[in-house]
Amino acid sequence: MAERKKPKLAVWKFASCDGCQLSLLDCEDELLAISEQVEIAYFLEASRATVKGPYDISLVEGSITTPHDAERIHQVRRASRVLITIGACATAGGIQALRNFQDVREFTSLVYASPQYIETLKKSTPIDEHVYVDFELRGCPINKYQLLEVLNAFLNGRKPNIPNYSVCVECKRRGNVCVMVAHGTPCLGPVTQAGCDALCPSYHRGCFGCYGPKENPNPPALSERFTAMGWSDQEIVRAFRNFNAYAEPFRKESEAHEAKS
Amino acid sequence: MKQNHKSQTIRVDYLARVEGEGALYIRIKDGRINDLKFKIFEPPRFFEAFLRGRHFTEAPDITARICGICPVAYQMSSIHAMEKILGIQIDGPLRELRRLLYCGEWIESHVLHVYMLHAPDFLGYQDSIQMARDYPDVVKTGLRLKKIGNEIVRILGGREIHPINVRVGGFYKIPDRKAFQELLEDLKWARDAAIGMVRFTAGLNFPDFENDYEFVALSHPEEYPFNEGRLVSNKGLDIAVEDYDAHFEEIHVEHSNALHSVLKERGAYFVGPLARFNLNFDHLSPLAQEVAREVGLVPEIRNPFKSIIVRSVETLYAIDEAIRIIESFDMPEQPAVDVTVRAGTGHGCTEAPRGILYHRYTIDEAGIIQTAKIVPPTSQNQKTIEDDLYHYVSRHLDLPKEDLTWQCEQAIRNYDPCISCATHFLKLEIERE
Amino acid sequence: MVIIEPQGLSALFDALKQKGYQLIGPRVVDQAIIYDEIGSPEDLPVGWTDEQDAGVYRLRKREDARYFGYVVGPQSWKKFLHLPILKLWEAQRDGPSFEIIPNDEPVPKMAFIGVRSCELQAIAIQDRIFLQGDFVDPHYRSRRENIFIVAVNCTEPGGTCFCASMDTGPRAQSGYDLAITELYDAERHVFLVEAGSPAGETLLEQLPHRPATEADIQQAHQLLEQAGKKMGRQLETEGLKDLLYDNLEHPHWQKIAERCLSCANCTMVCPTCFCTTVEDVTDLTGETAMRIRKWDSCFTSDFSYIHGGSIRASTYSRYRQWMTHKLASWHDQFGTSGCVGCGRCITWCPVGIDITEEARFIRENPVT
Amino acid sequence: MAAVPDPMIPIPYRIQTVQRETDDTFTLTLTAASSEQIAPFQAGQFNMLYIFGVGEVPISISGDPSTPEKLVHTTRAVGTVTQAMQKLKPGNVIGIRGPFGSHWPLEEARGNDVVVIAGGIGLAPLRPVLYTLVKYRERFGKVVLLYGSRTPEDILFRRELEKWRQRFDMEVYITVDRATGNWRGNVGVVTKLIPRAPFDPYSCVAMVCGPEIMMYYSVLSLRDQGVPTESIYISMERNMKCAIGFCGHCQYGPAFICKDGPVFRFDQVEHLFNKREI
Ligand SMILES: Cc1cc2nc3c(=O)[nH]c(=O)nc-3n(C[C@H](O)[C@H](O)[C@H](O)COP(=O)(O)OP(=O)(O)OC[C@H]3O[C@@H](n4cnc5c(N)ncnc54)[C@H](O)[C@@H]3O)c2cc1C
Ligand code: SF4
Ligand code: SF4
Ligand code: SF4
Repeated sequence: MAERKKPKLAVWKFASCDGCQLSLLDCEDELLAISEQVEIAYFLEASRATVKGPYDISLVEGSITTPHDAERIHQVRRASRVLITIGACATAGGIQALRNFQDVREFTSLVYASPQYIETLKKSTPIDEHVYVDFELRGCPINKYQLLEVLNAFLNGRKPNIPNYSVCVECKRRGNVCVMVAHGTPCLGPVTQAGCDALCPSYHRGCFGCYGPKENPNPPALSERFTAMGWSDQEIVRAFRNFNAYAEPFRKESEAHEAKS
Repeated sequence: MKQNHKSQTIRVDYLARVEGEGALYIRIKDGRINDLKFKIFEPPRFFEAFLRGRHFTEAPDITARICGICPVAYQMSSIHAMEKILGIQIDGPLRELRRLLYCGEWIESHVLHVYMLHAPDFLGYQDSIQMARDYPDVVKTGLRLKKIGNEIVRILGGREIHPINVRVGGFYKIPDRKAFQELLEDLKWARDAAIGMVRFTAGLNFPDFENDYEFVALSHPEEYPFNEGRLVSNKGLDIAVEDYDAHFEEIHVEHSNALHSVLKERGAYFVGPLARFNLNFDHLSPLAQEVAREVGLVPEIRNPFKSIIVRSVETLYAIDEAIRIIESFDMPEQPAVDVTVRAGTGHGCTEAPRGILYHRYTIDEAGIIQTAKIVPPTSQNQKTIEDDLYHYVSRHLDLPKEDLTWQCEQAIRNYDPCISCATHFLKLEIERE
Repeated sequence: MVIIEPQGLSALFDALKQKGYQLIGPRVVDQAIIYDEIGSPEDLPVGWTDEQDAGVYRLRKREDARYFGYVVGPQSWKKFLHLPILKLWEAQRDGPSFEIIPNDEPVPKMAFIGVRSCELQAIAIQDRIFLQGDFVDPHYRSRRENIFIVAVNCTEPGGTCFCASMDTGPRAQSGYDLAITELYDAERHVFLVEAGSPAGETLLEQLPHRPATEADIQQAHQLLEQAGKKMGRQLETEGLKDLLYDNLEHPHWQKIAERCLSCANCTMVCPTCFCTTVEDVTDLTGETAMRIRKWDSCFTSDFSYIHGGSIRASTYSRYRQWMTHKLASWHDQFGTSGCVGCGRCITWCPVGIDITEEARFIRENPVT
Repeated sequence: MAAVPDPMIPIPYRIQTVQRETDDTFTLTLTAASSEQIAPFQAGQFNMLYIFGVGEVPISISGDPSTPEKLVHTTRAVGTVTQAMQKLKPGNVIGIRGPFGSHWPLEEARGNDVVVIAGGIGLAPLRPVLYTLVKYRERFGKVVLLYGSRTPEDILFRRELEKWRQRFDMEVYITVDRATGNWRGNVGVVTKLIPRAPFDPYSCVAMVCGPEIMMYYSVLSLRDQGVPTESIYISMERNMKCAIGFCGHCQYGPAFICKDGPVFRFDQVEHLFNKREI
């Protein structure tokens, strides 16, 4: 086979905690190998050197929360051949999308002494509300092995093995005892997309939805069970209002219970 | 130089190799600094606002998301604050495990900073990957050390970033003793590697730059501080964490629009490794003390550039401490103590890798958070960083712009500022003449 | 048939270990009785039991000190024979070609302690799938050929059990090396043991034992008789296959879909469900490739994906596929039901959907 | 323990030629790259084709069953694996497992008229039938090929179709959904050709392959003409991971498409055919 040309990789940050891009630096065993396969052309968390675009692969972390960022994401899109969003902020608006359920001005004055200086949008929105996204990698934070898998798949021209089924599938493959059935601990696993290898149930706690809704989820049926297990509507609202609060199925579910409570 | 006679503007729009995004704006006129702003433009994320109305047990998971670099610190500060409210004191093996988790985060964060963010500055590389071409072994050692730190967090916390296993009262599950034991061998390698790390960083070239800072850190009678202690300084501060708000405030300073945390009536202060080291040297492990002395590092260090050596010493300490904890570790009987809700206000302050991280919460009798306040280390250092830059830049105005820019970046990186942490900085307005 | 004392179990375990078997049996982990590696009879869940109902499992202390006084655990023996994740093979690029390196990692010799009758039948069903068709799965075979089975007869069926309906229990009929009935009353605590294979026979000889009396055999017989009548659930199987085939468009499937999470738990825990997917994995350089087989489920969307979209996009169609497969089409495919009545899918469904209830509903309200 | 052959391990085959058929469809001719070979195949059977590091997909054999040492596959590039396959060049090696599945009823067709109805890429699995019909032409009654394609540019195997069309003992009708360029032939769905086709509905065998909806309407139309359901055969498609009945993906009611299909006599699957999401 012909020598593959080194693709150029860029990493962009919008409103986020940096955790997802840090996943790349957390690939201790693979980092140097990655840098042999791709040219890390723009990655401010790691390097002052920047190479001009266009970029073959752009990883975008963070959500859009300011007018300036709403502009900037279009520049990033234009400069990128493949744009992959990483993490709950970029794919669903992130924890900061909790503002979407409230009056953002009130939030601003709660936190800042001089709210007039704060330039912010009413909503924290995922990247795909602004530009076309080629692939979404979920998680809060993303799983570094899934990130490697996605990079790998793009480098090798195959489909990434990123399943969209429930956390339960991984939970069972891993041989966990179901915390919901055996311990009575409410768990979002059945409506949440796999990817973490059922981390929370493995540590005896209920899944709290880092990877967002699975395909074809059924939150109302799960909530009904939570209610039967003794959870209040407020508790259900909070359960669905975490890092993927603004993802449609979770948003609808929390709003339905908010209306009831 | 010619440049000195006209006005010049240096703007670094995106600061590289810091976590998060910040920018620097300097205006020079007639050879003097006319204006200097260290600007943070992480979009506001409103954590303190949306913590209101959440259950107290959720604070650790939510506040972790402030920063992907030091989530453990956020989790622990919030947990300590909540435990204060509930009147819980965690002792014995659970307390030890919390220290162990902290060791993991320090190792991982310090090593990341030293090898991947800061060392390239001293050696003149754009990044560690470039540096790896000439110093492959150094970078590989760094990666392996970092991995060991991450491994501790992963075993105990479930994953490296935003761990899921800590809770108010303890942990969800105590991992098998076997998992820790398996780490011991790696940790012993790491201890030697960290000694090398101290020697390596001590051998770098440091600018001759010192200041008379007020160093603030936690201080504990028996141990090097992670989770607990009183807030002390080299200039006489000695208060309980509960009194934080009485002594610290966030003010609006003239040349900048950022909120700077300052000591009331005293001004800027300095938190982080240098402060901890200067104030707690005696509680470092004997080995860490010995190696620090060997490279001529004894309190009081006032050159912020030397923080890279201090981070290495702290890494060595954290490894030593992790070994001690694992070797003397008893399985706790329960992963967590029982908690009963009661209303109240609580304060938590722990030593994030970058310095003290302060949380305060008020919760009602149902455990719902009424108010929250979070002051991360980066905002506490913000004024000091600006002051440093002011002094440092003044001395190097004759440097070509490109070099000066790099020097400034390096000076900022002394503080390993974590800008995602800056939960409440104002966006700066740029003044133009 | 012979009687052994509780100490005899230690002798049994030792003898098996001596023969190089790794012991797999019940033990209490994470508030459930799971099948896991064990060392000695002390590891068994002595004095523990489980309470099971739709969507609920609770570990409880027993009044007595029985070794096998529980029913079936969260997962079956499937996980040891038909691995949840298995590397099929690996390939190394060689210019325009590649070389395949088969996965022939050595498999352990395993002794399964405490296999229930329904589980024996489930193993027999998977044997048909993986060993008795046109093709043989060598991975399953090499594991299957290396197991020794110590069955335990069920004297206290659980809340979601219905093996009596499926004719798969409670007494172990075949497929074991040794079968144990635990006899426990105020006077004594012994095990009635029966060999089911020459290997079992030989092993039994080595254990301290005495011949069983007619009374012993009677006692066991009675216990099992009673057990058959105490099933937590029932499923009427008469004409079930045609009933389901005739009701593929029953409105009730939609009703189930409103409750079903399409989470796939039922398929993962089912001892007969065998579906898998294969993932292609490469290293960063693209020089090494692997094919990994993983348990899959008809409840996922990718399961029925063909270019353009999933065939079974709705939960309606996925649940229908699962249940008709278990109770109807399995007969056409493998000449047996796909359900052995172990009740796991009922217990471990997070929302407690009950296959026996759903079948009953359709039987009582057919549309045809 | 005698080692059993692992049915999941493919046999290496080397690409001899790559023939572009249309914009997105190509034909690979392969020969064994080692001493190992797959068994001879029958018309309608398929293989699993493995592309190194990318994946494995089921593809029908589109070559001549009488020269099985030359494996021919015609594939439309629609997704990950098939697109990667399209990029391969002569000399590249791919993995082959097979042949799998049921085949077209060429035995039953002896002495009868044969109607071959294909839509789009569905012509590929039927090409082995056409080769056989032509080769043993005297064994069959009338032979009719009805072929529908999206546009004239999407027509597969043009040269062969032309050759067959010129034969006096074969009827070939082609239609397109959408005429482009200077197309002067039929426009419309392939089922519209059925009533016009010259064959004896009472003694014929119909073999239909194409999208499910096209097969469905073809069956209706054939039956309208009087063709008994038992004389109609279709070829089905479902997701497939193993092709040996282990993975469960290709179930279609009680059938496994990989072993009971892909070719079915229509009455075997009729009860499922118009059910939603089976
Ligand atoms: C028995 C049989 C014979 C076939 N013969 C041919 C043929 O001769 N020529 C041809 O072009 N195509 C044929 N197909 C369809 C071909 O298998 C799919 O187009 C191919 O699998 C798409 O794979 P992909 O990775 O490129 O597409 P993607 O859309 O990326 O699909 C992802 C995966 O889904 C599965 N999948 C997707 N579509 C299908 C499908 N239609 N059938 C089965 N699995 C699918 C595969 O596992 C595939 O790898 C046949 C299918 C079957 C079942
Ligand atoms: S613990 Fe949660 S994720 Fe695991 S099987 Fe149960 S419900 Fe699903
Ligand atoms: S279908 Fe349910 S009851 Fe039947 S064998 Fe499977 S898990 Fe057990
Ligand atoms: S029946 Fe229950 S276990 Fe099965 S997929 Fe539906 S909700 Fe999950």
